[in-house]
Amino acid sequence: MAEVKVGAVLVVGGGVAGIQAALDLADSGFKVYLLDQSPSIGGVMARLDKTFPTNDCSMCILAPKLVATGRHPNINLITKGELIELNGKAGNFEARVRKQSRYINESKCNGCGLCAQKCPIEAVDTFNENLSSRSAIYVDYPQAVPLKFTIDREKCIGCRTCQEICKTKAIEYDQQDSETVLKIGSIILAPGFEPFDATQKSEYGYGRYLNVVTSLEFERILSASGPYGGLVLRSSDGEIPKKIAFIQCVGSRDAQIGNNYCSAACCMYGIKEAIIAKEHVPIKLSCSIFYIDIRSYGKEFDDYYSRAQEEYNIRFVRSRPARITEDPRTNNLYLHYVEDGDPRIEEFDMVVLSIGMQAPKNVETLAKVLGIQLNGYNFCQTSVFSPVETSKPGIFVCGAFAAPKDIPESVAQASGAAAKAIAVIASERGKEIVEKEYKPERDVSQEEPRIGVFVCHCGINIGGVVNVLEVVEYVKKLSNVAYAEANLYTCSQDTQGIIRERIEEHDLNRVIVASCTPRTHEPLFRETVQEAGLNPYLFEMVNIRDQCSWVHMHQPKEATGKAKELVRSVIAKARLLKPLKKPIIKVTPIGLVLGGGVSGMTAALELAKQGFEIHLVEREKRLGGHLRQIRYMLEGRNPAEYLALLIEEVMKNKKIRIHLNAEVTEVNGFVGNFKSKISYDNGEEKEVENGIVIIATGATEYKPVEYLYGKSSGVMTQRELEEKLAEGEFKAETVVMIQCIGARTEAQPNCARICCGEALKNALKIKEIYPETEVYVLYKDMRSYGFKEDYYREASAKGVLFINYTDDKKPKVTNKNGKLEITFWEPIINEEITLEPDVIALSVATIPNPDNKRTAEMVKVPLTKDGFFLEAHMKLRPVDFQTDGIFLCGMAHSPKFVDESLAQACAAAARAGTIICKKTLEMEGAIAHVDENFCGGCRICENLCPYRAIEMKEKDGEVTAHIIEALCKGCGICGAACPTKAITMGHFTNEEIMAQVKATLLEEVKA
Amino acid sequence: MCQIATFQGTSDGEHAARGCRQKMIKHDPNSMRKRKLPPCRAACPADVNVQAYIALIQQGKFNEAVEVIRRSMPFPAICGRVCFSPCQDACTRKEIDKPVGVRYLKRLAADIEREQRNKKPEPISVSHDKKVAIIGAGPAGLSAAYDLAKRGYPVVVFECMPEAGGMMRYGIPDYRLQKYVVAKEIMHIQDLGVEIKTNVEFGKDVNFETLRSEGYKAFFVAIGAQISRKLGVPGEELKGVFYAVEWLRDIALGKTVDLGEKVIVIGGGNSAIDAARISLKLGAKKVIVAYRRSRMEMPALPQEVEAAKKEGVKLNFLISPKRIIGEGGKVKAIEFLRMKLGKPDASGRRRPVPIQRSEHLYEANTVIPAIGQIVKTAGLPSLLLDKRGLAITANLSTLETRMPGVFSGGDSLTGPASVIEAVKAGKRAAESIDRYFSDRAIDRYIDDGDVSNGGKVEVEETTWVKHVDTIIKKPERYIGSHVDIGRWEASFEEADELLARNKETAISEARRCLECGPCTECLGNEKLCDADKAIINEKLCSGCNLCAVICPYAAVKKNDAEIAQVDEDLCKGCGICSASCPDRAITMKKLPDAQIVAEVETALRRAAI
Amino acid sequence: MFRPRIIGFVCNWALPKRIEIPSFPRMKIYPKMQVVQVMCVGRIDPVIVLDTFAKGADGVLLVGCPLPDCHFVKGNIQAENKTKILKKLLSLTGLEPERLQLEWAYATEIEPFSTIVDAFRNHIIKLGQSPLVGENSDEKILSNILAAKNAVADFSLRVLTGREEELTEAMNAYGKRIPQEEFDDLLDEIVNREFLRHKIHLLTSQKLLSVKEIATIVNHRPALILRQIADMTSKHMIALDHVEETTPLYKALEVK
Amino acid sequence: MNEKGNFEPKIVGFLCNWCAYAGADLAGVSRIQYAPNIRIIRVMCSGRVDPVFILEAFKDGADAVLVAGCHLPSDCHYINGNYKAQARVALLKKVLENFGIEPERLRLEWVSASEGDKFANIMNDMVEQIKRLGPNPMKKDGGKIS
Repeated sequence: MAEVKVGAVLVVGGGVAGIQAALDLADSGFKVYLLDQSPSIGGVMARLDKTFPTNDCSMCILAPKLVATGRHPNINLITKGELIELNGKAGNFEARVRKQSRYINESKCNGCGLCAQKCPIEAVDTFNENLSSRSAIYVDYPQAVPLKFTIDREKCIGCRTCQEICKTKAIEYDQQDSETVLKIGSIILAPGFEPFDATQKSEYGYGRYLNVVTSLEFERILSASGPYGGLVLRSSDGEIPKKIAFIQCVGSRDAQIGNNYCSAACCMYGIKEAIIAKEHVPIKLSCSIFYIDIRSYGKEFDDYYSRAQEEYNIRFVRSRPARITEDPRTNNLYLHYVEDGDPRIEEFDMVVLSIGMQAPKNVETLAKVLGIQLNGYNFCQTSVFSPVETSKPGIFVCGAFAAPKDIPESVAQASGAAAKAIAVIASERGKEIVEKEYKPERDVSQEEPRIGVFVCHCGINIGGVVNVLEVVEYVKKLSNVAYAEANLYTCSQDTQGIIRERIEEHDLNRVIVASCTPRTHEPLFRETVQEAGLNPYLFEMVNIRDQCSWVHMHQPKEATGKAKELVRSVIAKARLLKPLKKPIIKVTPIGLVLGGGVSGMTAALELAKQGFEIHLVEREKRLGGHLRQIRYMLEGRNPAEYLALLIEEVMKNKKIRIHLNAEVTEVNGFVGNFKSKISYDNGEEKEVENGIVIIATGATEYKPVEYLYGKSSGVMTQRELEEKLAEGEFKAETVVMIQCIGARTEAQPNCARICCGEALKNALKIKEIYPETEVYVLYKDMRSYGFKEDYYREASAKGVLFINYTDDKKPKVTNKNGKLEITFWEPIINEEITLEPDVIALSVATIPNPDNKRTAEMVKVPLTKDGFFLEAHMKLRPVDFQTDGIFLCGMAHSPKFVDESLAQACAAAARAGTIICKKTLEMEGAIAHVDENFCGGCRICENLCPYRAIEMKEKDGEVTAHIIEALCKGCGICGAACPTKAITMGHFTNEEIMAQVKATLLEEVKA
Repeated sequence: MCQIATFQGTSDGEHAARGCRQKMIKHDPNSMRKRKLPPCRAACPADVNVQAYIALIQQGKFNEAVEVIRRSMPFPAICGRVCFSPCQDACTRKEIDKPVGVRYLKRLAADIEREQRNKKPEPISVSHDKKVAIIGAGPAGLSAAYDLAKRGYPVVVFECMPEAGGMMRYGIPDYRLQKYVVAKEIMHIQDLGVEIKTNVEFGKDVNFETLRSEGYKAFFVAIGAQISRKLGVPGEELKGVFYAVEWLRDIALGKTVDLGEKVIVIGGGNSAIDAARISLKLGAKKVIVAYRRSRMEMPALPQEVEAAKKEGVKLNFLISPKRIIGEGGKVKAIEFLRMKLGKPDASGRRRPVPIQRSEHLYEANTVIPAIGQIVKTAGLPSLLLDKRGLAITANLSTLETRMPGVFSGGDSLTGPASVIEAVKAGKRAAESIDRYFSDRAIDRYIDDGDVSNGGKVEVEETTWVKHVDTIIKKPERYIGSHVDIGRWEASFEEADELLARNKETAISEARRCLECGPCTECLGNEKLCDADKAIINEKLCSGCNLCAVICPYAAVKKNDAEIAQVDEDLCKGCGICSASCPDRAITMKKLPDAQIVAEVETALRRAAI
Repeated sequence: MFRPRIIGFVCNWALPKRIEIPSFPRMKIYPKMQVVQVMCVGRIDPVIVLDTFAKGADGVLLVGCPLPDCHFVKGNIQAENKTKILKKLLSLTGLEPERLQLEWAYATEIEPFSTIVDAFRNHIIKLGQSPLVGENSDEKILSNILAAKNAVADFSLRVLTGREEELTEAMNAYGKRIPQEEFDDLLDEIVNREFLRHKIHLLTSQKLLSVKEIATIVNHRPALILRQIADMTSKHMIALDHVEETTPLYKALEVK
Repeated sequence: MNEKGNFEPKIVGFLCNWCAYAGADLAGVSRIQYAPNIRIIRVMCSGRVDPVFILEAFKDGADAVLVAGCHLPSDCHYINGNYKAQARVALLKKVLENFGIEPERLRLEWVSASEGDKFANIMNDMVEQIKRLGPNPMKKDGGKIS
């Protein structure tokens, strides 16, 4: 009997994880309710200044996602909402949600902010970490989504001023809290984390000493939109500090306060804050980071770490400071710490506490309402083989609530959770959603160009350097400019409304936004003009931020002049813009997964569960990959058992076609329409059609040459040790493990992430089986992040000795008469020690699959310097590639633990699902077009086209070129080469570019 | 007070008056027809320009104040005493604390004027040849005569009693309305040229035929309702039953009556209270007023009822006499039935319904029924009367009867009412007669829009003080002890005492007037009124609406663009909005901040000398 | 003898000067107080009062009609609330708040009026000359008065004063009455805040200043000043001009 | 005026959307300061740059033209557009010489999306170089086109 299921999902928590999950779900044809306690979505990420390791402006990369979420027709935002009751079961839940009144009619508020300007009452600005004030009617930040103001009922005195001033009559003082019951099929929990309350660590004086700030406060201090305009200032006296100390692990790795786990992201954000701080002050700033271990275990993180040391001269001190005292006269701070065994007191102008993550507030209530289990730290209980599943079917988890983690992991996990949530209700796809409908397109062909120009202040990002108003005034004088205005943030949701209004008001038929880069923001504005009935190609963008204000910060006059000329040139282009149609292509709803390891299998299985046919291609004769060789899990589960179940499930699934002993040798075509060739070891070949490609080709293990590996039987890799342990062949009185073999070296500068975990696993196993065996672990930094810290502590407790070594004092292994001898420096007792271990276990790095290069070239995607696949964006698109339709998961991305691979595999499946769930895809409209009248049939273009998108057709005896629209990528190479100029490039026509060149160089001559 | 006067620093500021009104007419010609009046004036049946005379009293101009009243009617002193003052009930100030004591102010002004007057008014020259006869010298007849005389008609009033004044002379007791006051006011009418012939009884001494033969071309029958209504219960014929109207008239004529110890007055109107209070004054030991409804429905003036109670009159409600029991032909007791209140009747009051078997006795020596009056129709031509011959019939708005040239109004047409309503009838009769003579359509004058003579026009009540429910009620602590506003609700005797108090009190009281109506229309020249006005700088205004909250006159409202706009007709130039505007977007036209600052500078220089 | 310069802002309805009742003696108050007659005592903008002090008045007396009898209903209540703010501000500036007084009088009763004027005059004589008069006038107080003047010219205080009566006597937008004490506490906080901000604004409009320098001048903790500057920056009252060594210097922006 | 010291060259840059433009963006995001002389025109691929665009730029008074695309051999988003650009620019340099324009005034560079600093360096370098060369000889009146 068919169960009744609902094709809708409730996502609890509107941080970056929740947003990602919501977008994936909605793009896959499911209705999403995105619930957040705060008045706007964005979570902690919205409050960050920059993000590691790319130092991207956090808001800049988040804002497009916020906007996409806010305007997605299938995402229903429920802000200031709380889940209070849940009934039903997986596939069919009923969730009762209470929405707190914001005393503002959301449908009327346009976010203009007049009310806040006039509100006489102020409250501390929690968004700015209490460092400044905001009005009693407020919005957290200018790009907030939804950009709807909220009344702080605690503070508001009800003076009616806002109500009177509000032009849209949006203030509703009598608005009540409301309750609704949502019918949903599955739930994703992404409530994030609660920053550690630093006052608990009273020895650091937070709350007493003004110049001790938390890392989150420091983010706001660094932020250009923060309280001090991005200048680093001491709270005590407004002076720029010359010397800042960062104390890591505040509220993490601290058994005393009950947070034994590692918060996983603090090392990196600490380094980032130190780097950015140095960039944000006009003086030479000295930054010292006090740490226990630097845990820069992520993809290319160690690169960042070493840049911090080498390029930025950030000082790293391995020490956990005991306390801080203050000089009451200067408010300077004395850090009391021990370095190299010596107690020291060092004076600093400012101290930043890198606070850890804790389980979100009131999480017990939520857990009770949902009926899910929490772990010992009140984070969500998950297991290593089901990393995004809670203890209750149909309820999934992602982000920091599952375990402390950084943004890319949260995003990947979010997509993963989305895949799982979809699997529950795959049959209901498309049943609860609405398709976005645009106004019928206005025919502007008979109209004179009427150009509207919107110049963005971008807060102070542009306006701080470029005289925006001057640009506006200048632009107004140019011909065909019917309208021009300046906006604080042109990308904000309310400005989209303004742009649409202006189009109507002034009959605009071309729109130009002068703001940031079209690479991130063009889609947003195009959609906006489309909503106003204009063809999206009647929009153009000028980048006066990246090309003016940010790169000519100290030349405001020149920057302004340049901005004017840039806008002028684009106006010249805009006059000639023509509406273009986007070709529609059909999508083959079949997936191709490269790699039959645990990631590939999981990705295949998740897509199959969604109802798609999958080709799973594995080079080996058996499925399983890397996990086959793993005998134990750190968390104690049996990997073989799990693997067997997984393989069975994959084999049984009728949607999955398994190709063993096979490789994909060719991938042609494009998103939705790939034609791939599978070549079997036996020489057979097979062509398949597929809509997406998932690369899950894994990684490989470094073959060590160090420390007598291969020359002495006592030297082995951790995996070999594991094998021995599992087979009962292990026998040793002393074991020394050496970390970072083949990683964090000059050749492979980055951390291999999982080796510390493996060492702990084996050390614990040895202690379990042979408690008498002495185990030494020689490490650079123990990177047992997250809850793995528990095992580190356990190992220490069980007598495993952890000894730190540095590159300049590497251990020395010798073979003395068949007996291994190892000598290393013990930094605590400050002496060299020599041991004669029976076994030396090398924790060898996981390194890129050597085939990556070939694969990358085959599917046209890039690799990192190290040789792993390079995703579209390190922070927010961890499983996508710049090339549409190709996805990435597992160790092909970077080394990772099984649970992380599983989450990522699900993520890749979710992302891929957003494409193949659609029958058709809309392609780029800016493509080539051949005017047959001019085409001489010379075939130059046909040969030049990299995509074989040009075919020659004979008609009435004449051969002319034709563009295959779906294949054309719009590069324009053909157009540039066409001798008869028969080819025009949509949106980049010769006339358009020529006009642009001319206007770039010459002032407009008015008739 | 006229605002312009205030700032010109002239003492004759009141002459700048009528501006608003003029402007209004200019602005909107229809405003002639649609009069915008303050609530007090709109409430006054005689259309007395209350706000104007209050404004004059504010300046101590009592004589001029009375002159304003006399524009509308001839009885300022009388109405200052006995009017039920609907103007005061309508006063906007009551929404804030208590109404301005309008009646007291009128009385005070009239009394001062009377005392200060040292010469008679000039008679009005007769400009018409058509003579008018007025039958009955009560308030209706005299008002008609007064108005007609002012219009230049020769008027003669015929009165059957020895003295003119009607109920004012013979109905209302002396302690409420002194005879000399009535006499003086009638004298004023006579001084204007109205002839009053007393001791002439219509239907007996004269009739329409004789009068017509004497040259009278029009007639106004305003003989009042001079006969008390009978109780209609057994025992009414007994000795000791006195009917109120006749009894009061007798007392006014100086007759003495033996009342005995116990008096029961039946009825709830002013006559009943008058009778009860007079009974006490005449020596009765126990006086009961028996009224068949409850206190709520009592038509008598509340302050009179209070005074009566204070003097010892007992009030028994919800009882109605069933029969009067006599002993030896003399009243001994009354049997009452207890009543309960049923559904409201035509008058809007709840109808009393007898409770079965609730009979009970009250001992009494005297019974004074005061349950209403009827018209004495004997001697009137039947054409004037209704089918049963019991009442006069006439068109209620034009007062025309079925006899051409004969009009009727006042109590004789509508039954017993108040002085001010009688005045209204008189004014209307004068208007109709004037039209009758000048061949203007009498029946259509309502639409003609002539506002000068009290003709009924469409009246739109406006007050510039904001709609009451939006007004923030003045908190108790602000209703202070400085002025005992309660005293204006005093009885007539208390008012007498107060009369002795200084005029300043009156001036203070007058200043409580909010001037909530359009213009005072005082005695000033009709040059444009030019009060200070608030001006909004629209660029600065954020639309916070504080000005509208603060403005006592609702002169500021936000427009469609959510920007404050001043209605200059409403703005009185107080400037509170300007001092409070959070955006500093309001300045004053005449006295902007800069002007004040300049004055301060001058003052500081002056002080330094 | 010290002859105080007293400015009286007197409500037209409370000023007994033009009463034409023969028995009234003509007023004799002119030598004692310079009267500026206004339609209502509620007409007096707090800015004018502070300006009057800045121009050297020794005392300012506001006279209006007693509370129940305002010709304009509640102009006197407005004046009462404005005076409260002004007194709070004066106490911050260093000028004695008693130099400002609000009194009620009846136009018809000359004696109380004279008594009020006399009493106020005597009090001012006791206080002595305003520190803002003469050659050695107190620059600091003067600059404080100017800051206070700007504070009362700003939106927040004005809207609160204007709405006080409504909020504390009737009800606020949520149908609640704000207890007077609570409101006064709030006012105190906002008066302090606005005064300090406008003081900082005034100082930095004259000269570029650092947080520490401002703190020394206004005698507050630098941390508080920094906080104000952060908030003022977001309100576009002030901006960073440049950094000298480690010291950011701020300049006031013109308030539009 | 025409003195080389005060001369601020005008440079027109044709940047491919995927690499060079992104590199310029990165220079921006990284706040790498460089000389403000370039005016960037975005094209989808360096291979799109028609020689006539470059000639038009010089005709209109550009002192130099930069064409920047993805690194050789295989960074090109469009597989091999960069090769085509390379071939064209080489040819065009010869043509320019015929017009009397120094071939140094036309420059082809490969800038990846991660090379913000490289982009900035190229800019500074070019400005230096063109300053030495002086204004576009096609320009009359030392900078103004008649």
